[in-house]
Parts: sequence; C-alpha cells; structure tokens
Amino acid sequence: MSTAFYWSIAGTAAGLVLVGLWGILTRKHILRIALAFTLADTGVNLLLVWSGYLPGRTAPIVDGTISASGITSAVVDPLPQAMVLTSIVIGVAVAALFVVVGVLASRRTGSADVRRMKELRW
Amino acid sequence: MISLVMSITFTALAALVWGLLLGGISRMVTARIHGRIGPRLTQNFIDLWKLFRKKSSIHHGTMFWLAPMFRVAGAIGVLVLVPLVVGNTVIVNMSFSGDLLLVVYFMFFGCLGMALGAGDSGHPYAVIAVSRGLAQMSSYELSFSAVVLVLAAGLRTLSIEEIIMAQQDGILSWNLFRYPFATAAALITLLPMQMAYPFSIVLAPQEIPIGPPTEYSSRFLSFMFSGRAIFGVAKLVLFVNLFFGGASSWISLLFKTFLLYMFPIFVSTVFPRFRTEQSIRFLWFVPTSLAAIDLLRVMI
Amino acid sequence: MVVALAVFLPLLGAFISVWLSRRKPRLSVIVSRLFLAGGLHSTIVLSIKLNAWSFSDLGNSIILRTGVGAPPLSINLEATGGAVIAAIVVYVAAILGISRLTSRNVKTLPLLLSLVTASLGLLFATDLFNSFVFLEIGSIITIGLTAACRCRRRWEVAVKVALVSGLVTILYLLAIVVIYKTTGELRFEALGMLHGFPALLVSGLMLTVIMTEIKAFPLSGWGLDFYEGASPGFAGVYSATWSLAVLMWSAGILPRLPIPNLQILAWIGAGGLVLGQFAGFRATSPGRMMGYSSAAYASILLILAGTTTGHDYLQLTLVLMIFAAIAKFTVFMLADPENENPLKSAAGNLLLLPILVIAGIPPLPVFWAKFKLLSILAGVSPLMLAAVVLGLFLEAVYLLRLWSKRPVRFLKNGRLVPAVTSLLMAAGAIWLTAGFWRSLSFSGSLLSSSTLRILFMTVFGAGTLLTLPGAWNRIKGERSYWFWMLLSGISLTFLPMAGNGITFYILWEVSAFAAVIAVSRGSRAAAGTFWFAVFAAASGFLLLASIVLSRSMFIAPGIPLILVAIAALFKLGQMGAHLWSVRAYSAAPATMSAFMAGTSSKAAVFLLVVAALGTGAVAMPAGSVLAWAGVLTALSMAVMAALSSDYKKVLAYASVSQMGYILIGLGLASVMGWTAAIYHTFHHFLFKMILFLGAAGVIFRTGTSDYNRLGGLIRRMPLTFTFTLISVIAFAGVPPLAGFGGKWFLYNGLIETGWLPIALIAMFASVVAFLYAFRLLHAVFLGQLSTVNARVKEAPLALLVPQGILTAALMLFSFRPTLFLEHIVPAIESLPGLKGVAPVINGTIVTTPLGNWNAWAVGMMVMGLFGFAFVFYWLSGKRPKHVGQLDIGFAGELPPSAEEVHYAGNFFKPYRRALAFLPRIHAGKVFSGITEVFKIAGDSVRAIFTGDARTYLAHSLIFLVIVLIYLRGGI
Amino acid sequence: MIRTLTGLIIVLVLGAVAAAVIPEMQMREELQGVGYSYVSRGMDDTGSSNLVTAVIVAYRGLDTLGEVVVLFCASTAVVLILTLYPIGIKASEPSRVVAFTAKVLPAPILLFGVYFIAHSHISPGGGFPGGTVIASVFLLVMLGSSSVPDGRGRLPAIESLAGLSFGLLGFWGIMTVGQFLNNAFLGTGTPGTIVSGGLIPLISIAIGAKVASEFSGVFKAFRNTGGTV
Repeated sequence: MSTAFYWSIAGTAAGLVLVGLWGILTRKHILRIALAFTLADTGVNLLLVWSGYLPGRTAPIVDGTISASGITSAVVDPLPQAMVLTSIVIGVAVAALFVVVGVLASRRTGSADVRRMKELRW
Repeated sequence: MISLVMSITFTALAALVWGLLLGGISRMVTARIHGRIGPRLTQNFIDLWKLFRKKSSIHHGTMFWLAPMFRVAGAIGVLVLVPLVVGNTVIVNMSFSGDLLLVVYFMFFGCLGMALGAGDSGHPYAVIAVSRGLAQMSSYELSFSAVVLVLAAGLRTLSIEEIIMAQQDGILSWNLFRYPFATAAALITLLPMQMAYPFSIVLAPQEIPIGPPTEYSSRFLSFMFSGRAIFGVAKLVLFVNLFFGGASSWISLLFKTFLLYMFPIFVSTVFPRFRTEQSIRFLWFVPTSLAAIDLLRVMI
Repeated sequence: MVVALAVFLPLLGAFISVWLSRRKPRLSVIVSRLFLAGGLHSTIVLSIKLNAWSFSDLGNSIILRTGVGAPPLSINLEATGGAVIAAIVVYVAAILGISRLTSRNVKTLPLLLSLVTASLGLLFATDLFNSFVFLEIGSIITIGLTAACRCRRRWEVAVKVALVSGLVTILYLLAIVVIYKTTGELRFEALGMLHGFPALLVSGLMLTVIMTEIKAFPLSGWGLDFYEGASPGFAGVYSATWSLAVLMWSAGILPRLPIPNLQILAWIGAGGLVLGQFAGFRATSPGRMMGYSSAAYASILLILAGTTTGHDYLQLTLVLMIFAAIAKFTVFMLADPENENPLKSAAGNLLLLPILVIAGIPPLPVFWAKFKLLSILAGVSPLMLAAVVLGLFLEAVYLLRLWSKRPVRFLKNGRLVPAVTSLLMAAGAIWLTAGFWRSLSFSGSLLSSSTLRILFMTVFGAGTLLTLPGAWNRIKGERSYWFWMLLSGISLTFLPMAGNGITFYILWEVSAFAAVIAVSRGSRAAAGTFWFAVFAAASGFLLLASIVLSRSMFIAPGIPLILVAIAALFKLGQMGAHLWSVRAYSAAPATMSAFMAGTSSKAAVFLLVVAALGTGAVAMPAGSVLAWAGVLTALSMAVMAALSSDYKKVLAYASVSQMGYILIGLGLASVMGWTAAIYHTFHHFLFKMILFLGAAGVIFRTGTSDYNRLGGLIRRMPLTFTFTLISVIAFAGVPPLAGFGGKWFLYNGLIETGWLPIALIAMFASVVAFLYAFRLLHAVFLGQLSTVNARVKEAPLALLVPQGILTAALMLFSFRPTLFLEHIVPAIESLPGLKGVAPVINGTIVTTPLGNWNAWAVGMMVMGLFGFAFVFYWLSGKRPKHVGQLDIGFAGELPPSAEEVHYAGNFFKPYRRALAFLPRIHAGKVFSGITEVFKIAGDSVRAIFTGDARTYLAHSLIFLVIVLIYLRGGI
Repeated sequence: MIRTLTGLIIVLVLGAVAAAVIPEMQMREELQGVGYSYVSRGMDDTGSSNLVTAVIVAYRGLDTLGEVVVLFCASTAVVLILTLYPIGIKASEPSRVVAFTAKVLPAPILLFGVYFIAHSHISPGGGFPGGTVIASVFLLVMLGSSSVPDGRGRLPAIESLAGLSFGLLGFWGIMTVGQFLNNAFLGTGTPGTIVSGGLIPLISIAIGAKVASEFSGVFKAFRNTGGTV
C-alpha cells in the first residue's frame, strides 16, 4: 500500500511538473503561463515532500504519542518539510510579483500575449 | 680633379653640338619626308644662340627659375655617368661612380626639375602636359625596367662598363642579338623617351600655343633647349652601350648614335599620335611583353 | 562576527529604510549609505585578515556558523579570499550606484540593500538550499527593480526575467530533490557524493541552471534583453553586484559537478564564446553589446572551470570577473539616464578605459588573466585556443565599435563614479602588473644585434621626440593628444629592449592602443579610429596567440610564425590592411599621422626582424609570399596615391606602399635584402616624418588637406616646401638623395636571388611613386595660390625645427651613406641564417657583385653641375622680375581666379582611364565581404534569440536535454 | 505548431528522464543523512518539540531569514511597482455578508494566528502560517469596507521593526556564542512548554509579525491603487 502510495505521489508530482513545463512552453497568455509555473512549482514541492517520505510514520512533532527515545523510527524527515515551507513561500512571492508584472505588462502592451513582447531581440 | 672638370666640360659641349646637329638633321629629314625644304642644318645653333643672347625679363617663381638648371644638370649628369668609348682612358668622366640602376634613376632628375618648373609657372596646361608626360614615363619605365633586368640578370652585372665588355666578341655578342626581344622593347621605349610620334603626347599642349616652353622664354629656354639636346645624346649613348656593343671609337659612337637617332624620326613621321591612355596601355603591354620573353629566357 | 556584519548590515539597513524611506527619504539614503559603508568596512577588514590582496591565498577563509550545531545540520557562510574581494566590489558598486538608483524613487532603497545582502550571501554560501534562497532574493529584486525603472521596455524585460527565473527555480529545486534524496544532505560537498544516474541528472540540471543564471551562450537570450532593456543605472549596479555574485558562486559550483570529464565545460564555453560573439558582432544597441560581452565572460568562466584547477582557477576567475564587473558597471554608469537611448550618449572618452579593460588590453588587469588563460589553453588544445582568441577578438571589435560610435558629450555630474572605478581599474592594473613583473624582461635578448637594437630605438625615440612639439599645434576640433602620443612613443622606444614575448606584447599593445586613443582625438577621427582599433586588436590577438603557442621561445616556426607575420602585415597596413592605415593616417591629428607613419609603423618591421631571427626561419619559404605581398601592395598603393587628391591620404598610401619595399627586402632573407630593408626602414623614417610634419604644417595653417583647395604655398611656406621637396626627391629614389640607396640594394638583392618578376613590379612601383611625388609637390606648393590661403604664414617652429633636423640628417646620409652602412652591414652580416654576400664598403664606394655606387661622387657631381649652371645663369646679365601668379600666357584670355586655374584635382586622368580595364578590387570591399560573412554568421546565430520569452525557456530545456543525452553517452 | 511540437518533444524527453530516474529513488525505510540527526538530536539541541520548526528556525535559520527577505523584497517590489504604476481596479461596495463577516470574524482569526505563532515550537504551526493568518484578518477587514487605507499607516514601521528584531536576534547569537541565529544560548528550557526552545518563540513572533505586515502591505497596495486611478 505505502509503496504504491509512494510511487503514485512521485508520478503525480512528475506529471505536474511536466504539464507545467508544457504549459510554460506552449501557452501564450501571460497569466496562463503564470498558472503553469505554479503548477510546476506545486509538482516540485510535492516531490520535495515525497523525498522525505517514510512509510507509516507521523509528523516530526514530539507530543504525547511519540516517545523521545523511539523517535527516530516514528517520524518522517523534517528537513524536506522545512524546505517545502520555504519553497512554498518563495513560490508565492515570485507568483505575486509575476502576476503584478504580467498584468501591468499586458496593460502596457495592450495584450496578454507574450508573443507581442518581443521588441527586444537579437 | 681639374682633368675631370675639363673632361666633363668637353663631353658636355661635344654632346651639345652633336645633339643640336642631330636635331637639325631630324628637322631636315622630317621636312623632306613631308615634301618641304625645311630649315638649315645649323638652324638649331642659330636658335640657341638667339635665345641665349636674349635676357629673360620675367619669371614665375623660384622653382620656375631653377628648373632649367635641373634640366641641364640632369642631362649632363646622365651623360657623364655613361662610358662613352670603350678603352678610352682620357674621357671616362664619372662612369665608375655608379651602375645602370643609378643612371636609370638619375634620368628622373632632369624630368623632375622640368616638371617642378612647369608647375611653378602656375600655368594649368603646362601641368597637364607634365601629368601626361609623367604618366607616360611611368609606363615606358615598366618595359625599360624589364629590359634592365634582362641585361642585369643575363649578364650578371649592373655595371655599364661590364655590359659593354660582354659585347666585344663580334657583332653576334651584341645584346641586340643576344636579347633581341628586349632590344626591341627598348627601342620601342626609345620613342616616348625621345618624345617621338606616336608617343609625343607631352608635346601636344605645346601645339596649342601654351605649354611648358611657352612660359619659358629667351635665356631660360636656351637652357632647356641645350639640356634637351644633351639629354638626347646621353640616352642614345646609353642605348648604344647597352644593345649595340658600345663604341670602340669616337667615329663609331657618332655613327651608331646617328643611326639610332634616325629610328624615332622615321617612325614618328609616319605614325599619328596616340591618345594618352592608348599610349600608356600600349607601353604597358607591348614592349613589356616583348621584354618578358627575354626575361623568361634569362630566368630559365 | 565580521562576516555577519558584512553580510547582514545591509539587510538591517534595508529593514530600516523600508520604514524610513516613507518618512524621511533623504535621511534614509544617508542611513543606507552608512550601513553600506559599515559593510564595506567589514569586508575590507576581512580581506586584510585573509591576506586576500596578494591574490595568492584565495582559498583561505573565515567561517561564520549559523543556527544550531554544525554543518551538515546547520549552514555555514564561508568568506574565502576571492569571495571577499568580490564582496568589496559589490559594496563599492552599491555605494556608487545608490544615488543613481534612488534619484527618482527612494523606495527602491530596501531592494538595493537587500540585493547587496543576497549577493554577499551567495558569495559566501556553502549550502545548496541556502544558495537557492539567495538566488531567489536576487531574482525577485531584479524583476522588481527592472519593473520600477522608467525605461520604455521595462515590462517586457521584467516578464522575461521573471519567466526565466521561474524556470530556474523549478530546475534547481528538482536538482535539490535528487541530491537530498540520494545523499541525505545539502552542502556543496553533497555534489561529490553522487554517483550513477542521479549524478548525471544533477549535473545536467545544475549546468543548465548555472548557464542560464550566468547568461552563458546559448542560454543568454534573457540576459541580452535585460541589458538592452533595463535602465542603465540598474543594469550597471546589477552587473557589479548580483551578476558578479552569481558568477563567483557558479565558479564555486562548476568544478564540483559530478561530471566525469570536466573539460566538456571548456568546450561548451569555447563554442559558446565563438558563436555568441559572432552574434554579438551584429549587435547594434550598446546595452546589448554589454550583454554579449557578459555572455563572453560567462563562457570564459566555463572554459576556466574546464581547464584549470586549484589556485589558478581561483585567481583567474576572480581577476576576470571582478574587473569585468567594475568595467561594465562604469560603462553603464556613464550612460546618460535622460537620453532616449542612454548608452549611446555615454560620456565620451571616459568610456574607453572600461572598454579596454573588458577587451583585455595590457597592462589592464583583465589582460593578465586572459594571457594566463590562453597560455593554459595552448597546452590543452590549439583548436580551443583558436576559438577563444577568435571569440575574444570579435568581442573586442564590437566593444570598440561601441566606443567609436559614441557622440562626445559629457555628463554634467556623476564624474565621481568613473573617477572611483577608473582608480580601481588602474590600481588593479598596477597591482597585477607588479605581480607579474618577474615574468617581464628588458634584456633586449629578442634581437641579438645591439646595433640594430640601437637603430630601432633611435628611430622610435627620435620619432617621438621630434613629433612631440608639433602635438601642441592643434587645429580646431582636435583635442589634446600629446600624452597618448608620448605614451605610445615611450612604449615603442622600449620595444627593442623587450627580452621575452610577453614584454614585447605588452609594449606593443600599449603603444597601439595609446595610438588609437591619440587618433581618436582628431577632428574627424570617427571614420578612421574604428578600423584602426580593429586591426590593432587583430594584430594584438594574433601576436598573443603566437606567443602563447610558442611557449618558451618568443616565436616558434610553423603556425606561430605565420600568425606573427600576419600580425605584422596588419600593423604595416599591407595586403588590404591599408584600410585602417590610410583611414587612420588621414583621420588622425596631423602630427600623430607623422608619428604613426614615420615611427610606429617601424615596430612591425622590428617584429618581423625579430620573428625571422628568433625562429631561425630567415630562409623561410614564406619569404617569397612576404615579398609578393610587399610588392603588390607597393604597386597598388602607389597607384592609389597617384590617383587620390587628399594630402594626407596620399601620404598614407605612399607610406603603405613604401613599407612594401621593406617587406620585399625582409622576404629576400639575404644580406643584401636585409640591408635594403634596414636601410629603407631608417630612411623611410627620415623622409616620411619630414613629409608628414610638412603636411601637418600646411594643414595647421590652411585647415585643409584637399588638393583642390591648396596650391601655390611655395610663396607662403618656402621652408616647408624646401624640406618637402628634399624628402620627396629622396623617397622617389632619385639620386643623389638617400632613397636611391634602398632601391639599389633591393634590386641588387632581387637580381642576385633571381626574383625578377618581383624586381620588375617593384621598379614599376617606384616609378609610379614618381607620379604621386610630383603631384603632391605641385598640388600643394606649386600652381596657383588660392586667395583663401593668400595670407597664411610659414608653419610653426615646432614643426619646422624637427623637419630641419630630419632634413639635415637626410642630407648627411644621402651624401655619405657609408656612415650609416658601415655600422649596419656588419651587423646584418653577423645575423644568423642570412644567405648571399654582403655589399663591400670601401671608402665612399659601395660595391656589390653586380655593381657599384659612389654616393659621395655622384652627389658632388650633381651639386657641381647644378652649382655651375646656377652660377653661370646668375652671372649672365640682369635678373628677371617675378610677376604675379596670374600673369601667364592664357591664349589671349584673362585667366579667371586662381582657384580655377589651379590644376590639381583629376590629375593623371589618363592613367585612371588606362587602368579602367582592371577589375576594381577595393580592399574596403574585401573587408566588407569578410564582414558580411561575419554578419551572416552572426545573424544566423542570433536568430535563436527570437525575443519570445518562451523561446529562452525552450533553450534552457533543450540544452538540458542535450546535456543529459551527452552525459549518458547517447540515447 | 512548431512550438507545440518542440514543447511536446521536450516534455516527452524530460518525462522519459523522469521515468528513468524516479525508479532509482527507492523508498527508504529509515531516516538517512541529516534527517536522522535532526530527529535524534533536535529536541536536545533546540528545545523545540516541533522538529520542523527546529529545522526552520534553529538549524537552518539562515534559510528562513533568507525566506523572510524573499517575502520582504517581493512585497516591497509589488508595493513599489503598484505605487508607481497603478493597476486601476475600482473597489466595489462590500456585500452585507462580507461586511458582517468582516466585523465578527477578525477577533477569533487573530487569536488563532497568534496562537499559531506562539506555539510554533511545541505544536504544528509557525511564524509563516501564523503571519499569513493574521494578514488574512487585515484582508478581511479591508474587504469589509470600501475605504482606502491610509497611505501613512504603521505597517512599514511594524515591518521594519520585525525585520530588525529578526536580524538583531541573529547578531545576539553571534555576540554570545559566535554563531549567527543561534537560539540555544539562553537555555532551551523544557521541551513541550511554552517557554522553551530558546529564542525560537521570539524569532517566530518576529517572523509572524514580518509576514503579516508584508502580506498586509501587498493587500493594501492593491487596494490603494484601486482607489487612485
């Protein structure tokens, strides 16, 4: 059960990343690209969490149910969770900025189509 | 030192007389070919004397003033750098001070002076003549250079003395026969050198009655006149030395130069005049190709 | 503690300023500066503690531990020597850039300060995830500050930066997942613990991330757009803070990548360098040029990572990156923010120093690193060396174009930035030069013959001294150039003393680029300077390549020798390279032209002499190639000179043409030929200097060098005319003056060797020389004096006196050439490897196997005859009167104005007509043909930068795919 | 078309890579690497019974400081850009439901947020989520009225202060034990109680305040620009 869960998470996450990348490469609307990014980002975050997964264990918080001595066999890896927290916040920050810039850019160029934004080239 | 000065003076005077005589002959011959009587043989002497006695009263500037000196000095210089008679130890002048290359380059000296004088006259047509003359000169110098190279490389020497010496084994040892194509090329270049038709384009502006000699008058002109006469003789002597075995005696020198002098005269009386660029192109290609044949022979 | 202060003081400042900037904007700027100053102080303290300034122990470090416990549990910040020096640059740039960035909106302050913290964090980072956080800070600030500027295209740039950094985030996090999952930790060292498939994947991901972040070609699309579209103020600060930090961080990661053969990085870099710089060659916008240059530095980083290790690697990356960053910062800071196209208005010549620094011209700091890099590459692969040299050359070309195209306009304020950065760059140059001092040598051992050495030094030294006074007589529109001329001259003078290749190269380049600067200060320099600079750069790079290829010797036979020969031909302006020399000589300030044509062109002769001797390859088969090159140039340039109607241009063509004779002489590889070459070198120096100084006088007085507007100056400038006349007679080769000697030796040598066709063409060329010689004298000094010039004065003494001295020398050596020859001939005879016999000197007579020449006798004879004719004429009766210039026989007409009568233009028209059958081969066309090829190459390369942000993302992903496939060894 | 195809190919290849690489990442049964050390030593080292918080705030506090800076920069940038170039969305009158909710809910949410932050070291929670919760209060209040918040509010001051205190707490660690952002120098207390985990609660509070003020600032910026254009 847990093995299947493990692999399905990995597959889902990888799929999310791939779908996100595909969206990034092929979408034209700037906000859709932003969405695709968020999708890919989510996938990566999922992968991060997945990388710390251990079967049948609980969150790394010491409370009544876990004894301090047997803790190493009771909880999952805390570091990926810490990292994913950071990564999520960064993702949010970047997404916010991206949306603001994207909205303003489409206002200025009169279109949300990224193909219109290639005055600078070569 | 004194003997050298005397020798040079003698040579220069002799060349002047001979040059004027040849000029007179040429005028006579030309007239006869044209069916005229023509001037007297001594007409050139008379002209020169007349011009020399008249004082120039105006000039156009320093270079204008100096040009006749350049002309005379250049002409005599070429003359004295060339050996005259083989084996003559009295009149050797400066013929050991330089070789063929020096002579060839020194020939420009007088031309440069002339050109500068013409330029200083402020007369546009004079300069047009100079521009044509220089253009043509550079063209025939191409083939003449080829000829010089044929001689120098073929005989392994640049010394005129040694070139003459190499031609002393009978008439077939003359460069005329040893290097017939080069000689032909040289003879063609002799025509523009002597300003003969069809290469007389330098003279053309004189015919509209303005041009270098027009601004020059009287005594200036007499200098240029004598310079030209001496220069002509010097070139003839050089050609005799280079191709016709040199001269073993004074008589032979006079004879050979006389014959050689007749060549341009005959040619020029029967040919019309080239346009400048035609002349230039002709000189680039025809005589140079001739000389090139011998040049190839020499190289191989 | 100090590390923490260095990293986090700006952050505290940022936290404060976010509040303060709303209340008291001015105060917040001051406070921020204080915080930055505090941070700068800390970094300086660190650098002293680490002894980083020696640039030798860059691996030393001070560690700041953070959090609880020790790594791998917690995170360390490690201030290594190199990182600390980079951090100082970051601080300096931030402090200098702060006023520019906040002048419009003080609320950008927190972002700027945070950027400093992020940069330092990245510089000191030791942990992969920690680096990720700092990278994100940097990206966000980049997006924010780009969008906050008021450039027209800010949104486009911001969107592109955002998209790319988004992708980088994803790829980097994927790498982190794999790393952590596999190794269980996140320090940089974790990279080394990877094996097998994860290693491969991580390498691919990290390489893509790094190359995208450092903007290495072909992943540089977004960076190019960024530098072009962002405000110059921010682009400048960015390049010296964030970009520098990312480069240094990448420099730390790259060697740790678990790739089996790191040299592949170097190949990626070298390929990217060439292709990217081809594309850069086509860039028109200055910002974009800087972008391409930054891509070049990114590629160089990859090359370094692939070929060097340890100490070399640290040192080279540091020196290259920090000085390029400072220079780029300066370039951007010089841009005028008020201008529509800001960089184009960058402040004039202040731009030159940073550009030369980026281009790596010695002895500027970047040069030393590039030199060392090339020396290393010479041992790795000649192909890579060639690629890198070509790339660097292309970079130099467009950088120089950027400089040469700028309009001259100075910023009203903001001189502080260039002052400080120039000081930094100069200090770097001195510091590094001092560091490399031991590798320089001034023993003069490159040329064994001390006579020839002294001869060349005399030419260079005397040439400099004699032109110098003239440099103070400037015509309108010229700016002071004497200093650059002097600098160029001094380096030249020391050139013969150089004892090894690198010393030679440095002197050579300093002299060349000082000359470029001097030329650029002429009144109509724009046209000439660019090509001059390009050819100077080209010959410099060729020389450099041959030096590094030759290793211990100065020049080895084979390819290095060919490169050197080409370099010398370029310098001499031969074989089409006259393009630069003619343009530069005619565009330069007049005295500068004299210096270049008369003096500095001899440096190439010296180079050829040294190269031919050094390789023992004097009897090289290439000799005939050299001679043919020389003779064809001599002829074609002589014809060009005869047909052109600009005083200086004619002299320029003439100069190039005369250099051809020297080449023939050297190509002969016989004693006679070399005698001709050395003889001609010296005499060409004499008469070309006289000619150009005379021209300088004429141009100084009349303000024009157009034949049609000159004429008749003999009346106004008799002395100048006299000197010019003498030197013209000399170089036309008319006896009795000195020019004849060179030709005489040359033809002797040619006939001796049997190169008759060359001799023939050379003779013809020398007669053509006669054409332009006369035309020059006539058009300028004879003919009709134009009314405009009716009142001009004789040239100033500063020009006349040198001419007089040179003329005296010329006359002396004309009549007594043996004075010169009796020193030179034995010296040449003693050189190894020359064939043939030497001319014999006996009193005043010089004898060769073919002929003889008694210059003294001929001279005396000519003087005698001339004097006789003169005296004869003078004594015979009354003097004629000098009449007015228009008193000429004019076919009964009154001559119109002097200007109309003066016949100077369209001279030798028949000649032109006679030549009409020849196909017109313009060197200009040949070079524009080459340029066209380069352009097409550049266009096809840069076509990948479509401007669509998604294309850039696709580049990164495609690159990733290719790298993965390569690393796996196939599909 | 080409673009779609290229995209597809790239994605497919990367998918293949993923398909190849993921099976290499076998599921583990035991903690490995630093994860094991965090779990086994975490409580002793930091005194925090929430090990994730221990990692975030104590072990890898530097990351968190960076994360705060990321958020700080993003919010500053957003505010800056929106001030310079307003988007121009009009604020509409809130519906009655929203207006009512906005009066009732803030207090409990606020309380929850504060609890979240304060207990971050002993129970699930932390500065970031807590701060976000508090910021949502601000959002709610703002949505409940159509007024435009005052441009000279105290938010920047809070932002400054929170950031500064985070930084200074870091320096405190340096000055006492020479380790930036060390939390343990005051003693770690008994794990599981409120006053434990050394500086963790303090840092969490700083983070919470910082995050809350950042997000509020961003919300305010959106609203601000809505009013002015």
